[in-house]
Amino acid sequence: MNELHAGLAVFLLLNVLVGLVRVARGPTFADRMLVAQLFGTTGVTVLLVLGADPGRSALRDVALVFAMLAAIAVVAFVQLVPMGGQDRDR
Amino acid sequence: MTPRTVISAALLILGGAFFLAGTLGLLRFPDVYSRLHALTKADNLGLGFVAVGLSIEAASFALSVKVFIVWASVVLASGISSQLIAGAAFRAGVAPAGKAPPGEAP
Amino acid sequence: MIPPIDLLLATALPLIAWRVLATDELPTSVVLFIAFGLLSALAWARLDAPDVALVEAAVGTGLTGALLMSSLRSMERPRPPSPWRARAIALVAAAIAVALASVVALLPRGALGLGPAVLARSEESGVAQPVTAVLMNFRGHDTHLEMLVLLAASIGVLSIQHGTASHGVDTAPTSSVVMMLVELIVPALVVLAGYLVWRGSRAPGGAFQAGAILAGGAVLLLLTRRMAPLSLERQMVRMFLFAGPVLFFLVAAVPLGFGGDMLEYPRGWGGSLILGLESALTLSIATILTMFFPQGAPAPRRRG
Amino acid sequence: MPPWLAYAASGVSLFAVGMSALVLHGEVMRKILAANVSASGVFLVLVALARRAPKGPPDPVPHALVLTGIVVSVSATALALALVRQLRHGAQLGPSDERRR
Repeated sequence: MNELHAGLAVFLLLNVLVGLVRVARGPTFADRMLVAQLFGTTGVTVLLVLGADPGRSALRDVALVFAMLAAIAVVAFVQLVPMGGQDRDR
Repeated sequence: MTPRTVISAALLILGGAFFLAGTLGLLRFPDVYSRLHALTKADNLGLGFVAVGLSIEAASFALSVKVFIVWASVVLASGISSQLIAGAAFRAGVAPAGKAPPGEAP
Repeated sequence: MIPPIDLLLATALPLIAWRVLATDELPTSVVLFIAFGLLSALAWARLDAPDVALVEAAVGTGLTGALLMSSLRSMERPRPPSPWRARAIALVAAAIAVALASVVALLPRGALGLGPAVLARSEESGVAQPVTAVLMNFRGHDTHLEMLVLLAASIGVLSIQHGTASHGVDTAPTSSVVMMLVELIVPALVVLAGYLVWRGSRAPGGAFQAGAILAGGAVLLLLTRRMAPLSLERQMVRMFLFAGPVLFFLVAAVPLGFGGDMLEYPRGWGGSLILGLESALTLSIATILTMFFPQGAPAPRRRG
Repeated sequence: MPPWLAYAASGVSLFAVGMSALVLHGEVMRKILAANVSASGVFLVLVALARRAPKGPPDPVPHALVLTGIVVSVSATALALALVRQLRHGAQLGPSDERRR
């Protein structure tokens, strides 16, 4: 694995982990879904970077699956989770 | 170091910088709407730069097409889902920073 | 020397899992659990298990998240455990973890496992991809029984939901933005699933991955009421549901009549038989996984 | 310490975290999440053990086991969630539930 790729992957992963602070802080459920969104995009990028390694090209297909399915959780959230106020008063 | 590796390395680093900007926005901005704005824009650009960087590095047409499809689906999905999240937050009465909640008198 | 990315992933996974389970609010747990799925997919990627990463990506990001959110309304009030009990349990768990970890650490290093055996006979299996060869040929009977487990679970979910059909999903009215997304993404998912089945004989991919992806598309259609709820009364649903298990059974049983062994593929036919079987299994797995999702109010019964 | 051992240790910790939460918490939803976390731990140990050879391809048999295991564990989760919904439907929980409507 080339050093720039390794460094970039670690850096992106750290971004994701720091983003988890927002899940803890909220304050609304929408904020938390936003972090799931961040995870999706960053995860796809990490997979593309890892997939640039010789012999690991299958990871690009994993990235493709992630990219296409990332929206399902958000659509499920919008369609199913009642946000009505319960987060506001916290 | 060929010019190609220099360009691709520069693009990868630039992409990383955009992700950093997005994460900072997620942590520091005052309300869900501005956080949404910062995060989706910066991250989609970050992914774009990384994708172009990797394609230049590999210099393979088939690979570039696949990477492009990945990028296009992310941009599409995250653009639409950020709109959905913002809409859901607004309807639920989450107030933009410094403003009264939607639907209430200021 | 462990590469930093492996160290980071291996440390982050248990920490996130702990936050998933210790957070007070369940919606937060669910979001963290989706994030946990993503990090495990990265772990599979680092451990050179792209087949597993594909399934995790399809199941973890799409189905599990949607399933959990569909049940969020069923939340109970949190009942915080008493602190002394928590401490006692944590102590026991730590002891078990140490014992298990020492067993794992004592296992022979550098063991090759069954890898060489699978590679040596991959010629005979009819497919070049070792994981597909194991699933569809060498351990085909396991896969067959797993299909039956899935089938049993989906029938279980259906019969439980039968009484509460009206309390399935009540979705919000669908906005035009969601419709646009669904119209663009569902056809792409179908193509992606086909690509993964076709590729499964030479590269990571196959029925489980493709089935999970198709089910993700179907869940999108259910959420936006673009598809009538799946019910056993529809012939198409029954056909899709049983196509895989029945074909698997035939492929397993027919060689017995010709003096062969169960699940013995005729020489030279392995590749094509596996591709056909995988296609049928994909449809069955997709249907089963879609049935796990609460189907909403039953559609008015149509006859003929 | 080789990388696979780090992941195996991580898997063991996941298993322990999941198991203790399963025993500790009373809420059914949380128990379901805990069982899923434990299962992930088991999967991680299996896939890590498949990677023990220092070079060359990993052992495909545990991969096949885990791959189907993930799908089977989703089906168990789905069955459990269906039971939770049915439980709630039967019990028609109290005021906390009314508030969400």
